[in-house]
Amino acid sequence: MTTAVHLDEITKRFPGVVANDDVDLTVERGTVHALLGENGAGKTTLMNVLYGLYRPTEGRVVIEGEERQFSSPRDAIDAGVGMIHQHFMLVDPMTVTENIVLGNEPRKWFGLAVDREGARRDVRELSDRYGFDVDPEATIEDVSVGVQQRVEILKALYRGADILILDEPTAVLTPQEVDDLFRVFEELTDQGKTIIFITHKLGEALHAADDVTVLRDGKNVGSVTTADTSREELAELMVGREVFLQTEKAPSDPGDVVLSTDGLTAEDNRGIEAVSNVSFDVREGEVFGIAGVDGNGQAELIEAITGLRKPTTGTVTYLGEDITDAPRADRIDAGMAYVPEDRHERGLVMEFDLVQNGILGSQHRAPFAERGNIDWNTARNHAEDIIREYDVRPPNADADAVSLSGGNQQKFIVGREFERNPDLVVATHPTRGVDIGSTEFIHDRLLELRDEGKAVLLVSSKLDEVQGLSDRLAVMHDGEFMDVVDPQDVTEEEIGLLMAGEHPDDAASAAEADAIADGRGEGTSGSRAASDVPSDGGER
Amino acid sequence: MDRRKFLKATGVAGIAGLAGCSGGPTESGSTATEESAESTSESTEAETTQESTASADSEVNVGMVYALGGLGDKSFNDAAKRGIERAESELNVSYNEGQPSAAEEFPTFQRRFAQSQNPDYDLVCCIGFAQKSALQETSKNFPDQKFMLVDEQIERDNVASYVFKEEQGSFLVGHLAGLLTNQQFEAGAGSTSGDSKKVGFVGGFEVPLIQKFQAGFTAGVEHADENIEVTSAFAGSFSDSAQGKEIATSMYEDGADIVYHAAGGTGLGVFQAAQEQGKFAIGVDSDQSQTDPNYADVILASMVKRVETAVYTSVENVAEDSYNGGELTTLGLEQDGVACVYGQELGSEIPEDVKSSVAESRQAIIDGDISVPTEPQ
Amino acid sequence: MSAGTDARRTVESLLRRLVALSGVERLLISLAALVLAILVGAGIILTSGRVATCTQAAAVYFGLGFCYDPLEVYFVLFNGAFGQPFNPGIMAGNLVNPTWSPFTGPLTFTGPLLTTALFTAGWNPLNFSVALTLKETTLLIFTGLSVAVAFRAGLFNIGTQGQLVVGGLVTALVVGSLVPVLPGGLAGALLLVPVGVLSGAVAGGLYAAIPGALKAYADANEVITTIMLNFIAAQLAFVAVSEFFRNPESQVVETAPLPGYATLSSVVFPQGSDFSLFALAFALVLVGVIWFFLERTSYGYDLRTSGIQPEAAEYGGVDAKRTVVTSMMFSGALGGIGGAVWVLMVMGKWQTGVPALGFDGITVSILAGNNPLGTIPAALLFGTLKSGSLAVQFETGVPKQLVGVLRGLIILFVAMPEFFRAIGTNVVDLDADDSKAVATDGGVTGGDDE
Amino acid sequence: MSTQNTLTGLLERDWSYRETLVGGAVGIFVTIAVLGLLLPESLWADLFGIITERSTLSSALRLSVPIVFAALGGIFAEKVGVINIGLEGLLIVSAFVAILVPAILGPTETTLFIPNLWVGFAAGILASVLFSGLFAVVCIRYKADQIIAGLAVWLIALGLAPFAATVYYGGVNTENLGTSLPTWTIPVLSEIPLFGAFFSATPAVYAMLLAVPASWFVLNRTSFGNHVRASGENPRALDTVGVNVSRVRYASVLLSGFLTGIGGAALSLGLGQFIGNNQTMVNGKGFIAIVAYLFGNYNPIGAFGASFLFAGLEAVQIRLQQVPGYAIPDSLIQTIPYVTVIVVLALVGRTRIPEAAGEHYESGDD
Repeated sequence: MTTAVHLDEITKRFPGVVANDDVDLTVERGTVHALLGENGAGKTTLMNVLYGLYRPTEGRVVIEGEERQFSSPRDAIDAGVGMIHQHFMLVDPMTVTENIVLGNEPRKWFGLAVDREGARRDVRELSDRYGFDVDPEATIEDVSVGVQQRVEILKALYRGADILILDEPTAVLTPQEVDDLFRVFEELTDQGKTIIFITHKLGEALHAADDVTVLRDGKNVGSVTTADTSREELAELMVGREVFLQTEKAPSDPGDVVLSTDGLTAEDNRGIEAVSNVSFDVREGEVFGIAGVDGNGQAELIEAITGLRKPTTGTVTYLGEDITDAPRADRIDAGMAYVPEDRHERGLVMEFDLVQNGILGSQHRAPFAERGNIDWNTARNHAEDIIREYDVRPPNADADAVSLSGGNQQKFIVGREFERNPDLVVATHPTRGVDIGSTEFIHDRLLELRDEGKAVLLVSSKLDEVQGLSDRLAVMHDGEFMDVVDPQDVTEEEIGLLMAGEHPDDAASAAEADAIADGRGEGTSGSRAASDVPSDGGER
Repeated sequence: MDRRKFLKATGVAGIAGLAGCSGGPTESGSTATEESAESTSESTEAETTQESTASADSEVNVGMVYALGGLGDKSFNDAAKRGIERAESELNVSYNEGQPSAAEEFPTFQRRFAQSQNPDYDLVCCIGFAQKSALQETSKNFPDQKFMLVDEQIERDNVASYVFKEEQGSFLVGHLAGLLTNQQFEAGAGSTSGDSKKVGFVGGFEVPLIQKFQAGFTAGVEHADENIEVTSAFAGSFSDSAQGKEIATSMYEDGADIVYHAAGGTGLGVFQAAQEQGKFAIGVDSDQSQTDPNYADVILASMVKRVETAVYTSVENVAEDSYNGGELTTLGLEQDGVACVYGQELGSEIPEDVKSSVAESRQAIIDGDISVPTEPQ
Repeated sequence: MSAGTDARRTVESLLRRLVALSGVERLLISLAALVLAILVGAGIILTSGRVATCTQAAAVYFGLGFCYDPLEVYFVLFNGAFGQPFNPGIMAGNLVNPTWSPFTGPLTFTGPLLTTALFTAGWNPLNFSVALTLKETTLLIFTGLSVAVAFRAGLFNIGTQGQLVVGGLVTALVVGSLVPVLPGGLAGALLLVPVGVLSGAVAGGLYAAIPGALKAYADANEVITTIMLNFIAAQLAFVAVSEFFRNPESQVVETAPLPGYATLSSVVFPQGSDFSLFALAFALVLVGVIWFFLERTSYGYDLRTSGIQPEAAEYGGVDAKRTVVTSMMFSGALGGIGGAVWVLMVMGKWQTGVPALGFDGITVSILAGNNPLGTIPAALLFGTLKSGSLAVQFETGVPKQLVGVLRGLIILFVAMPEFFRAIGTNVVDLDADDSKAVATDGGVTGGDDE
Repeated sequence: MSTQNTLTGLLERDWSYRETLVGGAVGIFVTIAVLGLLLPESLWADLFGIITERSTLSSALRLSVPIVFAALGGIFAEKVGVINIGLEGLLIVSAFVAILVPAILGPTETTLFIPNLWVGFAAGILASVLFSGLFAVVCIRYKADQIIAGLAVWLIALGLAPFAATVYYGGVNTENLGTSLPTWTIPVLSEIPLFGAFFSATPAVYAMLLAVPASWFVLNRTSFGNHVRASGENPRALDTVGVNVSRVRYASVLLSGFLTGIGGAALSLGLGQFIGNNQTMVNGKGFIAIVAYLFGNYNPIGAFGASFLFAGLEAVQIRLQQVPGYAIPDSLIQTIPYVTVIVVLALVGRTRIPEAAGEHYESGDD
């Protein structure tokens, strides 16, 4: 076995921040190597160095035994390194073929025109060779996320990549698509390609990789072979301490119905039905969770409930009143708090400081506004309270929202919404991008609200989060509730199947057979793709 | 108004060539007015060094405020400029000028001249009807300042008003056009087919003044032959020669042989269309075969409106202490304030019988035998 | 360490702190843009001064004669805009005594420095040129505010021009039709002028509601619709006046003149200067009101939020569509007031060929950073330029279109703050000890930490 | 029955943007034709006569030239991610320089055996390219707000051209060159009724008829075109495959200036004079061009169609004015193109603008 990639004492500094500190990484040819670490551990930075997007402050990059100086991705591509970014680098209105050949278009007519026929042929051949099922003529915006990912991989292969870097490749996939991806990994390594993938999901690393390198705070804290390690070892390497995330949770004591939907149907922005005939109740003193792979209608459902989207049919009843057509402002008035999915778009006005952001949604209400005039002193005190209680850093109410890190932005939003004294809290991905300590804190606050008798509607793609916090759990697939289950009585496999649109009872044998064949059956339960590391640690 | 004085004034058609690029100052120090653009030396240091040639040794200082079309229109404003240039060379007059670019700048320009002490302007010439309302105010505020106004009337002692009977001149060129379109005529770069019974009129804006041109022209054409069709269109601008060209082209392609314009700079496009189509055009305000010799081979005639005479005469009056403030001077065919002037190049080729018919109707108008309408029928 | 480096350091840290404040940075950038535009403008003046023909060089630089002297042009520009407060003689090379040197005596204004009086004797600030400058300033405050309000609401209202045309026309018609039925004199003025301004505001607002509604309910880009509506307003107003409301006495397409008492009259400034202190006062009050509205009221908050981030505004309970329409109407009403003031203060009637005050408003708003308070200095600057440009043309022969070029240059430079930041960082290393918090992954702040 | 089905089918169909436009235009034309043939003495008959007149067609082609070239320029700029609202300014600059240069060199003489008319044409284009280069640096290198920078380009040009004209000529309008773009007539083909107008036109019209398909080809069939589109949609995607985004953007914005420059030079040289009054002779054509390419959905052929439609309306308007008996004020007729724009925008709403248009892109770190 020869070494495909050797990163030698890489250090990368940004102004004020050391992203990578003296990191070594060795990857053998024809293997799958997982780069494991928490958010912000410096994984992506390191890979951007390898891909030539960043120049290392110190250290050497050695590819196939040869030291390389990459000044741009072009150099990395020439050296046979390809990278598939977390956010796909695809041009939506262009076709699969156009995307794959972009920048390396085959020419005809003395280089005047693109040889479209030749390009299509090349793409089809390449797709067939690795068993990808990709239509070269399809437009990117029309194909699924899984296919888009395969296009990205094809793009790298088309450029002759022998070393493929994938940044969090599973984040956007269904469990089934994840399995497909890992099969592709095998196919590729069989043909001599080398794969490095970034993940913060320990189960994935163990399952799909041959070797794992763990990064923490920009440092390499250990490289191990999956055969020789355990979940416990990896978890401790990653987190640096033992984590007990699982919150002690009293049994719920549900009261009156706060929110109920009846036959709710809604369309997405393209006018395609995204939510189909969804009916459910959320009661006082309970957490109602909705699990599902992103993009299965959760966003549209929540928007229809919170007043940001007009449902096509069905009703939304809140505190006994039909609010289906009520404007958003009325819902805020009626005590509906909402932690939105997208904090950059909705949750915060990025150019406003925190004082101004602190009253977003309350700008017409006492105590912040009186007869249309805003009392900025009260607003400032409010913002400072949130900053203090929710540990927003830096603790400066005059800072613009854009200058805060993602986690601190999220904490500020959560604080603002939770402090509204709401009857209903709608929380979508409340801990996305938030560090572990703050995640714990937010979870505690959610349960506190529940115990105070508030109704909580929780949406998260982190299975452990919804499963751990919910009293009742709905699983959403393709706009429908597959089932509403008791999260205590159900395994992650069962939820995973529901998320993939299969009822465990209906397709039990086939699905389970698959799962076992995939090696999912190995080890204990709770190591499913969608699960997150800290909880894994916590469950143990 | 002394008629002889006008005849004397109209006899001269001194056109100053506009500036060429000569690269920086000519250090000679000669009076450069003939050669230079107005934006140059004579005014360069007017206020700051108080030694401008414009004011120091001239008997009469004149301020010119032009109409909105701006200089270089080859008709109206340029005619006014010729008048003052002639006064400069003949009467020991010096002048300064302003080209407003919006109606609201009129009072500013008028006032600048009126209140200036250095030099103290003896007369401020306001060219164009659009200046009337501004001048009403200004002349009230500066009762001691002498003004002259072209194309409109203000009844105040310090304003001498000059208006023209454009319809009379337009009648003559209309008559000419009517006669020529009915016969086979070829001259210069143009020709008439003889069988078409169409002529065109292109106006700047559809306003009463321009409608006077239109009405006179139409009446003149009908005087020649009632069956000739006159198509009219307005460009909506006095400076859009591209539009003028499109309109005229459509008229020529539609069978018109001769197009008359009263559209300032827009009319240049009419000449160009005539040249491209091998047809004829009739100019306005100045003798345009002379001001724009490039098109002399298609300009049959021009309805000359002697703005330069009005300007020159008013300056002369001031210079000779016979300023006729408060008076309205109406200049028609009789006073030679308007005239049908044949083109430099084509004039000699126009058949004598046509010329004499036109001359007859001129006399008939002067005698009152023909009355020319001022509004389109 | 020498005192010099110490001082330099103090200055640097002061600068650094100043630049850290975004408002101050904006101001600095606006000033820098102004200075740079003046420098580039000087280059244009010199170049054209080589091309133009004249008998006597206005200036000699680098051994070459130029017809135009930029220093003189700028001096005349400023001096002319305010009716010659400074003695023109100081430009004739007399300002600084050539024999003076640092070694011959102290630098004083009474000493050897000046050989000519600095100020013009008998200069009266209430002169015609100042009135002209303030007239432009007043009108530009209205249109600048109009554009700024729309900008703050995230709307690019290029249609202030059209709203101004319509507003002005309606003002002229409403006041014109009320004149016969209402008493004259002061009582009439107290009634007619407010009614005129109000009707202009309403008309401008309603006209702006068209692009607003199209934007909100048909998703039609307001930049395009407002440009189109400008053309339409100009043409329709022309037709309306020439066909129906024409002053029969006049050759010009215009409405009948309003009686003097029904217009805003010059108060302390010379008669006929078309400037009224009342209008300026009204404009300044309006600036304050709008500043208060934007910064201190709930609806102002709604408007700003939907301007910066419409999704966040919707999330915060703002009816985005309605806000688009209302802010557009608000903006249009301000443009309409501009038209009303143009009619009541400047023209005394509506006349075709309405000056491009609406377009100038865009430049005012941009220079002001869309801040209502900023429109005052920005409008004053452009008012000065416009008024001074006439003096420049009269006194130096430099075409007044120069000011149009300067205006464009200022806007161009204001649009590129990065340019000045780059220069600023070279002069004063701003990032030297300013350790900004940068997320570890890719240095993108505010991104997901994942 | 089946007709009814077809009709209801047509009504119920979800009409796409392009179908709405093309269908609407064809529908209006057919309506005029039918009414015109049925009612021979009516306005419709006159309209139909005007529309089917050869001179209307050639007039529409001539009037299209500046709009089409500016629209093509706008497409290349916006597709690459730089919204160029300064097209109007580029037209002004190129129109002015195209007259100034031959005026200095001598309009009827030659320079290096090239007639100075064509030297002027090239100079006009060069001026536009230089201006767009300035615009590109400001937008790409210094990350200026594109709308504001474009506005600045317009304002500078709007001031500079009349300024220079006044310095050189003494007034805002230039002298007439005394010569203008010639008409090239192709024998035989130009004899075809109506469509012969395509074969007897100025070189600028021929250039336009070539530039439209060529632009389409460059945009959709060459790798440069691929890079342009990718840069406007997702510049990072282009960057990560190793194509220099800035370089593509500079190239495309300069191309935008080149195309617009042809339009401006053709505008003034078609007349032999530059008019600098008010909004200059360009008079909003740059803005109409923006509308045209938005209408055409960023497709050069669509943009040509839209420009041709506006120019055609203008040509019809000029002729309708001359038909006696219609007491419609011409100013009212002149609003037709603008009203059409608003009505169509209200009906079809916004077109899909390139994802990254208006955004700055910075590659990598440092």
